[in-house]
Amino acid sequence: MTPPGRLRRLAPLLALLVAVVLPWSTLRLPGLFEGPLNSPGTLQLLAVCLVFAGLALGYDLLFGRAGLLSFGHALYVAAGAYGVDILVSHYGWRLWPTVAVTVLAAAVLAALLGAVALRTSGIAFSMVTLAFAQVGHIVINRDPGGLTGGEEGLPLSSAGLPAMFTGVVNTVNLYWLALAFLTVVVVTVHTIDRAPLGRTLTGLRDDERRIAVLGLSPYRLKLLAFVLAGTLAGLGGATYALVVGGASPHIASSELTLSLIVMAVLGGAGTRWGAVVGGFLYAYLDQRLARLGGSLPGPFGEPLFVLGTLFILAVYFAPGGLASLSSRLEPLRRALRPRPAPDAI
Amino acid sequence: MAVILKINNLSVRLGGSHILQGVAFDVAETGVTALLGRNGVGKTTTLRAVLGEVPATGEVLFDGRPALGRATHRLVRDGLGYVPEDRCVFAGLTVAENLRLAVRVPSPDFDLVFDLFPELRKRAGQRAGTLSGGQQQMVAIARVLLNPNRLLLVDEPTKGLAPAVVTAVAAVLERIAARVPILLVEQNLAVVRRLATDAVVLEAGRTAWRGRAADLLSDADATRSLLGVGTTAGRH
Amino acid sequence: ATDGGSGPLKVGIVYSQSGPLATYGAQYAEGFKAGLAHATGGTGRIGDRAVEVTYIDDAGDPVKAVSAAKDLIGKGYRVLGGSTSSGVALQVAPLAAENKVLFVSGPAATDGLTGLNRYTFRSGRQSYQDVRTAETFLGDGRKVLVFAPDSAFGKSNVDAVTAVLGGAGAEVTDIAVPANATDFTPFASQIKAAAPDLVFVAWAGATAGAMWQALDQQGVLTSTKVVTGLDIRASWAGFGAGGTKLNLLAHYFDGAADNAAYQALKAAVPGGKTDLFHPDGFAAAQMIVHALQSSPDDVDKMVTALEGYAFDSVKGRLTVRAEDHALLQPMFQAKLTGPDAVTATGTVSADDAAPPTAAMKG
Amino acid sequence: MTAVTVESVSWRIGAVPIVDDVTLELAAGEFMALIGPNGAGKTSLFNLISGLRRPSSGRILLGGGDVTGLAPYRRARLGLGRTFQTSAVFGSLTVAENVALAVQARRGGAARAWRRRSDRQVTARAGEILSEVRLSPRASATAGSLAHGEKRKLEIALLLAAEPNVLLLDEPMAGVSAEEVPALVAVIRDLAGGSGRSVLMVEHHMDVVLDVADRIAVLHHGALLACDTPGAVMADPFVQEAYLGESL
Amino acid sequence: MSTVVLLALTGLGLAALYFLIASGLSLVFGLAGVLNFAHGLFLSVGAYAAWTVSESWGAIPAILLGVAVAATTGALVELVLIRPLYTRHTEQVLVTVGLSLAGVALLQSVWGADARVFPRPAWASSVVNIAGAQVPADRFLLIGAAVLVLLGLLAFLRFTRYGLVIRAGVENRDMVSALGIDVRNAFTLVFAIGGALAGLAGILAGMYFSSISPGQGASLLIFAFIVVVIGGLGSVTGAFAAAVAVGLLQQFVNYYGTAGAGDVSVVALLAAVLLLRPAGLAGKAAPA
Ligand SMILES: Nc1ncnc2c1ncn2[C@@H]1O[C@H](COP(=O)(O)OP(=O)(O)OP(=O)(O)O)[C@@H](O)[C@H]1O
Ligand SMILES: Nc1ncnc2c1ncn2[C@@H]1O[C@H](COP(=O)(O)OP(=O)(O)OP(=O)(O)O)[C@@H](O)[C@H]1O
Ligand SMILES: [Mg+2]
Ligand SMILES: [Mg+2]
Repeated sequence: MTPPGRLRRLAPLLALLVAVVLPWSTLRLPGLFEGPLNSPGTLQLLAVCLVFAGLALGYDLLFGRAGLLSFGHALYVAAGAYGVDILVSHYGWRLWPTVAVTVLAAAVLAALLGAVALRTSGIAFSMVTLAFAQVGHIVINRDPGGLTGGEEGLPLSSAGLPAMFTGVVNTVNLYWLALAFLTVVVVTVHTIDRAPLGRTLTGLRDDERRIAVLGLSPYRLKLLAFVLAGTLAGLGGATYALVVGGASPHIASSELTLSLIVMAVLGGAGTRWGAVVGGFLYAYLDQRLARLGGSLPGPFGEPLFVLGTLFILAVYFAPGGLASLSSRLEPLRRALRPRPAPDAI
Repeated sequence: MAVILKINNLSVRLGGSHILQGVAFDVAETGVTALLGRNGVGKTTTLRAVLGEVPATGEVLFDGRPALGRATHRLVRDGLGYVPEDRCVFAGLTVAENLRLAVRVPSPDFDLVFDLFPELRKRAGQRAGTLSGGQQQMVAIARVLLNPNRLLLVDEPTKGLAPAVVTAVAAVLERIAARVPILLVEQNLAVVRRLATDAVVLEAGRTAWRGRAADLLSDADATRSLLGVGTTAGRH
Repeated sequence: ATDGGSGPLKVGIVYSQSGPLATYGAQYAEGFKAGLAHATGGTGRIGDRAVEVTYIDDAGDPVKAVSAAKDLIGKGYRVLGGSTSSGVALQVAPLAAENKVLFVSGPAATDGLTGLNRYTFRSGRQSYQDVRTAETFLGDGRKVLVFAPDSAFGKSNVDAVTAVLGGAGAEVTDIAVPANATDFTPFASQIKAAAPDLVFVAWAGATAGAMWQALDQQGVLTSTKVVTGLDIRASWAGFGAGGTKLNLLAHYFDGAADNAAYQALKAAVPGGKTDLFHPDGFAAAQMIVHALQSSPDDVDKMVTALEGYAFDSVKGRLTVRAEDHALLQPMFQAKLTGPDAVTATGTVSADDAAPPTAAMKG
Repeated sequence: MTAVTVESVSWRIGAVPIVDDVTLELAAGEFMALIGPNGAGKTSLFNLISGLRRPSSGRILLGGGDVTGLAPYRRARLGLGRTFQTSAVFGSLTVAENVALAVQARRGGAARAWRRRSDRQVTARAGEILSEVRLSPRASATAGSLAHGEKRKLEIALLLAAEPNVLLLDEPMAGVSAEEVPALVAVIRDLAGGSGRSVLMVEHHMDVVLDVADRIAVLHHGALLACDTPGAVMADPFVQEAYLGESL
Repeated sequence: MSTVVLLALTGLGLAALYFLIASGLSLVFGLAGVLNFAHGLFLSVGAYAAWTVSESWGAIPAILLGVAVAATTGALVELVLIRPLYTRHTEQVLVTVGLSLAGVALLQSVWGADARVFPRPAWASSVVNIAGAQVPADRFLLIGAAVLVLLGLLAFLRFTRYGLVIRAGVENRDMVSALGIDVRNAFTLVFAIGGALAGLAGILAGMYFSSISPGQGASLLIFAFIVVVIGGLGSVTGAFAAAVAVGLLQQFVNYYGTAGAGDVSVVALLAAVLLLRPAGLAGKAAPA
């Protein structure tokens, strides 16, 4: 392997390393962050961004890889968030067993609902998943048995949490937790990408009939992808509840799913890092624009206006997402490379 | 010899590869010009470039007017008919709707169509997507026959047709060619032999041979080197 | 950071500048600025230290509010205010206790904030006070019907009415309407059929207009006494033709009270028209100034100072109840006299409107 | 020993029979061609055998076992492979990956989530197959951008990779340039020859059919008209008139 | 008895509202293949345009203006945003998602987040007594408008070539051009009609709720989606039938069932229909 190639392989590890040690830095990036990198505010902002990066990549396993346009992904995120929140806040469970049980429950939920929804395909599948998620949203808003707190949401009771996750000084632990979650998702999805399953899922997206006559069950493959994505979403929801300190009905709404789609597309659906970048960037802008909102004139004070417009521009000028920008530069890079290395197949 | 279509230095890039690299030939105002070559040399791309469906550079004169850069539908209204390679029937529309959609003139020639393909009259109400491959090909050809044309671009019209229908289609094209010149892409050399007056052979995105069809087909060496088959290699 | 002593006193206000509650947020912020000027005698200083207020948008989203609060706390802010919506307030309040900072929540009306923890206070009214006010309309009627959405907001209203009026001997029933119902006609005819002595309507949001329309059309407004809360001025026209028939309980409306604080607010508010949530901001500023005056840096002392604090604000005299931090305050009865005019018909004293004392949870 | 048995199979849409009471036996190792006018129901019959459609009545057996109710992928695992009349390849994968996917579908592990994709054995096998169908130069091209004839070859390659023992070929020669036909015929003959594989092939190129088929079945309006040796079928007046027509 | 009559008639009123919203959505979805998330925005644009001038111009001119503005918005969106992406279906849908986010926020920054009172003629506030039920008169206006829209759309699809051109254009735009048809104008026209229908629906919804707010259109959209999908993608008559089913079901279940059951029942209906007939009630049948 050529040196630049090795560098490329090491880049994610390097990025991870930088991310891990970042809380020790007191660097200030004025304009980008309010305080120094290790301030609780910056770490909290970054933690939220990391959670959304993970959620977006998890969703992209479904959307970008297997070609399943689910409109109901929020349901599994909500299952994770409310599961942890309810068990800890109402029943006083300890955190880690709660997370395990909740993620398992999200997986089972995804398996059950996926088994039904995947009997349809195309737009019908999108709508059935939307319908299921909508029921979840309605139920959460109705506050059954006082469990979910209805439209006011349910703050996570800090009494039941390990001390390392409470208090602003411990925001750094939430940051690492979010980073760990993102790492789990990236490793999972990239392992699948590199494995035969990744190729098979792409094949499934291209031509289901052909997959079937090659001897693979499209239904089972789709269900596998659906459950995997649901599990990652459940884990993401659990992380989200910890990072944000509670759950509110918004995370069960179709808007959340839509924003996951936007994140995936913004970054480049189906690409290695697209959804991660898209999710991170979207969450970052969403929060930062709110912060700058008051100082911007007219519609620019509304974060959604800026995000929506940016998204439209991205669809236009970076078709294939931000990830494709780098491949557009590829010819340039190739021209600059002294001697092309022979292509190994 | 009067020329209806003049192609000069036609060049097309798609998806990063240089697919046509200076194709040049003329299509006479009468008869059938066969466009030949191996799989993937760029025959279909040439037709699509003339129609303006793929971005191209170079010079294309249709009926003496520059064609590149003009909207496809305008070229077609000026009498450029197209039978695409993969048929492109509208799967969600019925046969009748497919045909109705193609009508451009007040008195379309439905008689000719149903005379040639009685099958289509029977299946008028069927969704074109459920037609057999051959039936779809009939729809695709029928669509251009409804309107008068100045030139037809026909891409592998006999592909997937039963032998009897191949013969019939060849006969139809022959009848049409008496009125309208045709630029014909065809792999079936027997059909080429029966119809073509002129021939152009492409090789790797360039014009490798042009001349009288009879000259090409009677020159065993040329056919072998250009098309990879002996002159006697008919398919039937 | 404010390491004791001389720097400015930092106050962070996290509230809705954008999003669905932006109008509420704007009123709150205007009120806060007016209140701050009023309480500091126009200097914006306490002693020789300036009060430096940072306003941050949460867009009505708890995620952003929590991020902003953590950022401020991390930067050494010891005093936070804001929270236009209940969902946000409930998520921010635990941070106050965890990090021992003072949190004075804003217009959020949920009863859940009262007694939530030692560090959380409120500068507005709570739902229970609305209901106590509604009670004053009951007279000697017996049958009370609550018309509310089937949601946490609706349920808490039903519970409060059951507790307050039920406790006073009335017979309380309710009609829980799907929160996103679009057609209210059948429910309205249901009320008519039930023929209660008093109907308490707890409804907010975009469909309110359709709801009032239906109640009026089905004759509910003329056949029984209908009580509801008064929202911001812009919504008054939404009561429609039947609006004048309603008995309104009001947290506040322009002209409900007159005193020095009101005059100060009126002078500061653009256009001079005060509205529903201006007093909340005003009171928040007064409370925060009081807390900072008693101790610029020690949060526990601020808490102690606020507990039992009574002061004159826009609505009249307000008292922070020491036990659970409920903000005792007068409430108002009113009538709509035109699409843009409300007249007071009575005042409910702070004691009469007081919610029951809650146990302090943390 | 029969490879495929079609037992009085019919497929109707509404009341219209598309495949009409067809009974057919494909012996092990046999090469049978299926001809008939356009719209006769040949592709439909393939869809029934491969399980993409369920027959309205009748049974389908594979190697003696009833597969009538089985999903397509189950039949494929029993050794049934097919190509499609309009090429169905994985458009966003490269040519090499298309074949590798098919190899893995056959050998197991296509749904494996942890190993690396580029298993050496799989890659090697895919390379072999590509050179067999003369697609090696296009190995790293995206399948979606292939020219028509190239896609046809990739179809065959996918089939080869699946190592089926029963092959259904739907017009494999359509659109393949004259030059390539003999080579492809050779590939197909190799597929069948010796190994005891059975082939059922729809093809309108009669020279190819006559070249490779042991028997020819003739379908017309959904019904089986004849199933006999090439000589006998070609001599059939109906085939002569309605199918072959006059020669060019 | 009077309750059932009241529920049935108001249920039909609701159905009419759903159909009015769904009709434009269904047209654009069925013909142009674009699941238009910005439809709710068109709704709000029409309503706000009408609201702005309703005081000074009077009802009818205001309605006309609202419809015209919404139609123009639809056409502009097609020209500027949808057309350049014509080979990329997913992106087209995504652009409408972005537009709905940005557009609602824009309306909010211009007119504020709060609901505005939408004026309505006095007669629309009156009630009609039918079999003891006091049915609000505006329900009949809605039902009438829905029937007119249905007939108008059927006529448009039956008596013009546009339906054909666009359906074909969605499958393969190049091929339609290759038949000598300028398919682009047809798409613009369909978006304009979709926008006009949305504008009309937005105005009538404003009267129905007697108020408008920036997010109102978007919040109504989800039921419109459900109606379109239950009805069968792009079938206008299917959408009509589905709207009636959804409207009545919701109204009856809301009243007789436990609270919240109305929405759940609609969602259950959607799931059931799709699982039994993935293509919706009207199946694969061509529009009209
Ligand atoms: N959109 C595209 N992107 C990249 N390459 C393309 C594209 N379309 C065609 N090609 C390539 O261009 C070459 C010429 O294609 P074209 O379809 O014109 O060939 P052809 O001569 O018609 O072949 P055939 O006889 O198989 O139909 C092929 O190698 C094909 O892979
Ligand atoms: N879903 C359907 N609805 C109605 N008719 C159909 C449907 N599917 C197939 N048909 C009809 O069934 C007949 C058989 O089609 P099939 O594709 O099997 O023909 P084929 O023999 O393969 O023809 P070709 O040689 O042209 O490919 C055709 O007449 C076709 O129109
Ligand atoms: Mg070609
Ligand atoms: Mg066929």
